[in-house]
Amino acid sequence: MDTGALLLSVELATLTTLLLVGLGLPLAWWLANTRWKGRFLVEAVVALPLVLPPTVLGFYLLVGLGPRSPAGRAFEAVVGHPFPFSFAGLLLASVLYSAPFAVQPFVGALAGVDRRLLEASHALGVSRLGTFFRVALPLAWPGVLAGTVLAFAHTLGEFGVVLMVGGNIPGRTRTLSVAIFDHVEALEYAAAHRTAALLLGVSFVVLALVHALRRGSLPAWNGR
Amino acid sequence: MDTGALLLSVELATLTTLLLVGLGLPLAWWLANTRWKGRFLVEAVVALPLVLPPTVLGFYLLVGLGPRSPAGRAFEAVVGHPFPFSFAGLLLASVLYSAPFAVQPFVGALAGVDRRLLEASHALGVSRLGTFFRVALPLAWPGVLAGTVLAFAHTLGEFGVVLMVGGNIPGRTRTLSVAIFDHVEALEYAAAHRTAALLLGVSFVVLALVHALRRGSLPAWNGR
Amino acid sequence: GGGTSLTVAAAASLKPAVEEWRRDFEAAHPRVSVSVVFGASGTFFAQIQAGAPFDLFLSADREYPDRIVAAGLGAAADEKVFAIGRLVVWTPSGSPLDIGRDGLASVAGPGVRRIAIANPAVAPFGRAAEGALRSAGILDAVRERLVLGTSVGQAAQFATTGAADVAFLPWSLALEKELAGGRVFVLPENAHPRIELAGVVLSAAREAPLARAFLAHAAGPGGRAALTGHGFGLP
Amino acid sequence: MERTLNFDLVRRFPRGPVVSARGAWPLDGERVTVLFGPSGSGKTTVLRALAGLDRPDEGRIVFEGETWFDAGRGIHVPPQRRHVGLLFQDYALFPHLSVRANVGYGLHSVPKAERDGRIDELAGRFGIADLLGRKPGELSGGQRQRVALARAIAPGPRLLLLDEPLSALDGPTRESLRGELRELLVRTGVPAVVVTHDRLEALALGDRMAVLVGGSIRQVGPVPQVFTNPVDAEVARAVGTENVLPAKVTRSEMGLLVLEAGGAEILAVDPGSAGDEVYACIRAEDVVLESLERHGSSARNRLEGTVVSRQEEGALVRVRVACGPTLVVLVTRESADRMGLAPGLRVVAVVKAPGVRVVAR
Amino acid sequence: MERTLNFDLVRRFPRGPVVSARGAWPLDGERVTVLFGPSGSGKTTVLRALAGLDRPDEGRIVFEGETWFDAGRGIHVPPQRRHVGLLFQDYALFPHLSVRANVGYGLHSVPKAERDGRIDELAGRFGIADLLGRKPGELSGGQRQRVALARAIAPGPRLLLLDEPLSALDGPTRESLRGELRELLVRTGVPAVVVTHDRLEALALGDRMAVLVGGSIRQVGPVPQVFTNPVDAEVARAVGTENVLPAKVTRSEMGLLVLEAGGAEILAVDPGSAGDEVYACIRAEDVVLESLERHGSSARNRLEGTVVSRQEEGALVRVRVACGPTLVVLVTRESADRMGLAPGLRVVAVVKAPGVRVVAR
Ligand SMILES: Nc1ncnc2c1ncn2[C@@H]1O[C@H](COP(=O)(O)OP(=O)(O)OP(=O)(O)O)[C@@H](O)[C@H]1O
Ligand SMILES: Nc1ncnc2c1ncn2[C@@H]1O[C@H](COP(=O)(O)OP(=O)(O)OP(=O)(O)O)[C@@H](O)[C@H]1O
Ligand SMILES: [Mg+2]
Ligand SMILES: [Mg+2]
Repeated sequence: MDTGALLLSVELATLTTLLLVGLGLPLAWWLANTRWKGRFLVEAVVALPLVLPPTVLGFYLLVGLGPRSPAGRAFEAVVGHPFPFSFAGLLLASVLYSAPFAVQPFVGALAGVDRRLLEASHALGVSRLGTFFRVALPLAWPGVLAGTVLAFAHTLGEFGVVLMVGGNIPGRTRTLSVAIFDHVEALEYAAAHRTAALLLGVSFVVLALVHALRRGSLPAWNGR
Repeated sequence: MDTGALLLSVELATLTTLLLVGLGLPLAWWLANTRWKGRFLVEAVVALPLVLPPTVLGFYLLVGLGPRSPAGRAFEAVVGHPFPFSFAGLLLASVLYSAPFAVQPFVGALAGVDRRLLEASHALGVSRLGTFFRVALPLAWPGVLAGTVLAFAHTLGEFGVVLMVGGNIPGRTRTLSVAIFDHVEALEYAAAHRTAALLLGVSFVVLALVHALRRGSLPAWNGR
Repeated sequence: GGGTSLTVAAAASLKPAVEEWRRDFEAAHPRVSVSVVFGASGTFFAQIQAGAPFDLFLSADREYPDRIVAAGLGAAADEKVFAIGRLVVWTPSGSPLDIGRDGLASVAGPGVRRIAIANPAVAPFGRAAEGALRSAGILDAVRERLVLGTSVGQAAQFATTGAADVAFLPWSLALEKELAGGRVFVLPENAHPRIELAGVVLSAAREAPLARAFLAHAAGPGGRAALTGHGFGLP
Repeated sequence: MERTLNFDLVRRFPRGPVVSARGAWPLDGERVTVLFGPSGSGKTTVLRALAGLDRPDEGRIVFEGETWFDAGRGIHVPPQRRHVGLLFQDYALFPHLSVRANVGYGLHSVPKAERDGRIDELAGRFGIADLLGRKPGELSGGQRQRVALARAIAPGPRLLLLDEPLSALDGPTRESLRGELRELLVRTGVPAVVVTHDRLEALALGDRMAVLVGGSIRQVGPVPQVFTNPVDAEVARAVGTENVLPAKVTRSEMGLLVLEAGGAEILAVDPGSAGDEVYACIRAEDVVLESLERHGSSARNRLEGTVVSRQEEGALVRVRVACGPTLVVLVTRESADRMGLAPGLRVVAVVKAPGVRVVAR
Repeated sequence: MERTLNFDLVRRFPRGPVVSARGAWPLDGERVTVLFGPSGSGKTTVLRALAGLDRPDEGRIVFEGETWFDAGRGIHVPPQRRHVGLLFQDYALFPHLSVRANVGYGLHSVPKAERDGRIDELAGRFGIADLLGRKPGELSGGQRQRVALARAIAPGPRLLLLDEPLSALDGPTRESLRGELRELLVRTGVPAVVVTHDRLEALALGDRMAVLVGGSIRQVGPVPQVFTNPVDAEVARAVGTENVLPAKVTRSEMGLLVLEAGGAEILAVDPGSAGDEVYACIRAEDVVLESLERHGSSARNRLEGTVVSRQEEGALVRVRVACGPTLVVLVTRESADRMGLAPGLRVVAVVKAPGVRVVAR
């Protein structure tokens, strides 16, 4: 079976999700709080990658970050190898493409946190960062979880960008979704069914666990 | 230019989004409120289509709803024509595939609405439905908007499912994203750039408008 | 409007030739409009099984049409090989590689980091490319450097963006404007497994006679001229 | 029609106490019931159950012959169909709606002109006419409370449930609203249950008072009577009886009980069947202080003692006198000044026998 | 070190009024300032500005020599670095945290053992020890208020800002917490600004009282003095002066002013420079009622009239007497009963000249 591909998929999805949580939460926090007039532009730009077909986005990433572009040369200088066909490149592309799935629900959830509670935290001497982690994040939890789940699941299933940027190299950039796609295209339906069932099974367990977890952590005031 | 494809894309994305809002909001409302133990299973199932690569999902839809399957015959009996390669089929597939992008943020946002306000509304004699529209929805607005934007943008950009289920038939199932994909595949880069620019431009305007709209409707208690 | 329409599903690599056939065919049949859907043969196969409204399927190899026939979705009599695929090695301008001078084995040289081919599992030209590398005795040496496009189009995109240093492409594609800056080395027909492009009229076709006519046109003199003009061999 | 509110309910909080309250209140003459009780005694829980927002674990609620809740028969009329007006203790105003929309929220089926008229009338009454265009986030605490009150009253409910309706208001506003509220309750004739912690409010608003202690209703009766005649020591404390002294019955004399409390002897009216170990409940206002010189002797219910502390309370002065037990006494400022009350001064505390309420321990 | 709180701030609400308050309060002897004022007068606004949660549009705040805010110089010390303890009027408890975690929230840098000790001590003091494991949603209103109070005090702030700290509590709990709070304020020596609507609370807790009316501080002084000597009619009403009578100065006699109010003549101490049109402010408790028989004549400040209404207020009875102006009078229940006060009875209202406070109209 495609255990290598499965592992790669899970690794890519996990890292992408971690990066998106790490970068997306601060961005979302800023978007939810800023009074800057231009924030809607930023929100629109974050959502924009979505409207391009994934392979096309991948194509533009290859153009923009390929070895012929200045950005691509910078990438190579920093990371040590060229952008295309590398795991790091794949990760970058996945992060870009899945960003809206994480950031939009984050903003929605964080914007819903009662400001008075943040003020109460500040008045109690807790820094903005501490307040974010101790008050905003726990209260925005359902929405943050929604964004995280979307980002993870979407990265698992994504194959357009991955195919384009990753080059479908077995063991390195061939994820499970690409493998299933290949099976279907090659008319190897039995193998496709097996792999899809594996992916669905694993994902179902992960998703069910995540959602079951959330049930327990609903704030009590919502249970009264 | 691909105005036919653009119109088709916009039509598909709009209808998909409307359907998702219409069906997803009640589902999300139920998920956010039910005390049923098994709700996490439902949430997992809603998110599941995401983890399959779109073309593979499309493939399974073709298999499951094709003219040889009972479900497919039922579809044909109801809609009047077979599921595959029709706009109605495309719509169904898009709704299924984009469902998690709408439903997850909806649930996150609706779960964050203070229960006491719903109780206050019930005590004032307003039905559950009225309460949903007059209290829950306005208060969950940022998250609901996030889900709607995601569903719309994602349907615009989607091409895997569309290609598989729709069959890329000009004027009927060839959306703009498929058209761009075709241009790139055929190395017609100039045409691809033009079409992508058109799609990005239109989407940017739509997204910016939507986000600008939201700014105005933030509840006042969040502005104190 | 008012006339009949013929829907053809064609492998993406056939695009330039098919577009020419369409023009000629429409000119010869004024009341007929031909709409062509380009895509991957594997996708078409799945769609045809699901009842896709295609009249004619032009594949990039023989295998898929054979399967169509085997599955009873087309008659054996309606299947026809109309072209032979020609594989080329494409290098961008400024590349130090000169395959004409140094032979195919030079692809395994140290200056080549990435070699783009179509995925052999799904694309006939990918299988041919793999075969060519194998007969040159360098497949194992370069396996680590292969990047697989889902289609020949994607392999070409890898090349045009500079992501790959060498690409194995159908000759037809290498003639495209976007690849014009590079150097094309056409491999001899015997350097790789033979690629037979076949078409089949589908039994579900609504316009079966027209589809047969179109396939006949493709295999006929006018069609053959277009094929050779766009880098295909003839059966 | 039978105008009564009958309820008998048990609510068990998984991580909290059990509230089990019962009442059978006629609503014809005595329309306004004041619910009085210490913090956490279950007042809000009872109101929520009456409103239908909370489903008790056991019991029944019957209002004017309609069964609103019956655990045994599985009946639970939803809040929408009970037509009660509930003022939430924490207001629960809709943050996204203007004050006008908040007040008019329950009037959805009323034509706009009539709705606006009703809103404007209530807004005038409750002093929020200038605020109708604002959102709740732009109001002060007391303003929010008044909006919540108007919102609860606007739809003309069949039963008003007011959870501390005036607690956030300053004295003058509170007094004027108390008047408005009383007037409104009388005029509309709508029965009401009003939670308050304020004796004046209970006296001013209530026809009947129910005292909740530790989750159950301990006493129901006319308001002044409950204040003066609590049935047990806990109710006595709950209604603010300043002196609740553990005492022993030493003997009975001419229909009066002779108690011994902290070394002093106190005469009290015999309530019958209180046992030997009792509490003597004495309101601070029922104790009179006299100067030592005036009467040298220490006769009955005349307890000699020393002033321990003196605390100004506006019109009154709160004095603690150590005279065996330590008694809290309220005297007017005038008499306190006249007597020169100050810590250390020797005085006589006179306790009138009818002012001593004896309850079982 | 200069222990003072100086502020002078203007806050303009876009869709509301302007609050412009100033104060310069030494914090050494008189540590506890009570902020008193009608609903909507700006009390919360001032506290929020002091806490740093709200940025005034103009002005300065200087606490113990530290500039916390200066609009001119663009200084705004964030709330985190002011170390104030703010009790929010609506509590703002963290719904996702247990009571223990709420109270300990500001003690993040304190070692766990010490933190738990501090929490347990405060919980004991405020009667919430049994609730430490619950979430705020599982508490009653009064319990929430006590948790919020403990949370504000726990970190040992440099300045306490308490917005109606005891408003949701029943009488006995309130009284005991008042004692705890006073004791705590005295022991820790931390200065405090306490908003209250309750005269007893102001008297019990405050060293100094500031009265806010219509967005500005009108009077500052020792608590009893502000209650008895308001500087203007609005302050008089705000502090609950029952009788604020428009009057005319008719003449001056031996250092006393002779006023004419509603047809009656009232003698008052001359405050100097009040003009001719004035208000006579008389607290209901400063009026004494006498029976008509005792003194037939109607001498000065002895206004004969008719009882209009009688309202029980616990230890006291509130009587309205129409005697030219209609006077509100508070008498003890005892004397009311002795005199048989009831509507229609003719009585004499005696107003002592020092009890009449004359302020400009
Ligand atoms: N959801 C809950 N879970 C556990 N205990 C609860 C819950 N709700 C209320 N309680 C407890 O039940 C008791 C009664 O609460 P209730 O709110 O009825 O009190 P109350 O009389 O309204 O008090 P207050 O005057 O302080 O508002 C309190 O001890 C409270 O802590
Ligand atoms: N965000 C706001 N926008 C507009 N007006 C406001 C806003 N916040 C407060 N106000 C107004 O400012 C005035 C002062 O409000 P503040 O909350 O300080 O009153 P307060 O003295 O605390 O009253 P209360 O005793 O009722 O709590 C009020 O009239 C209020 O309506
Ligand atoms: Mg309560
Ligand atoms: Mg306030």
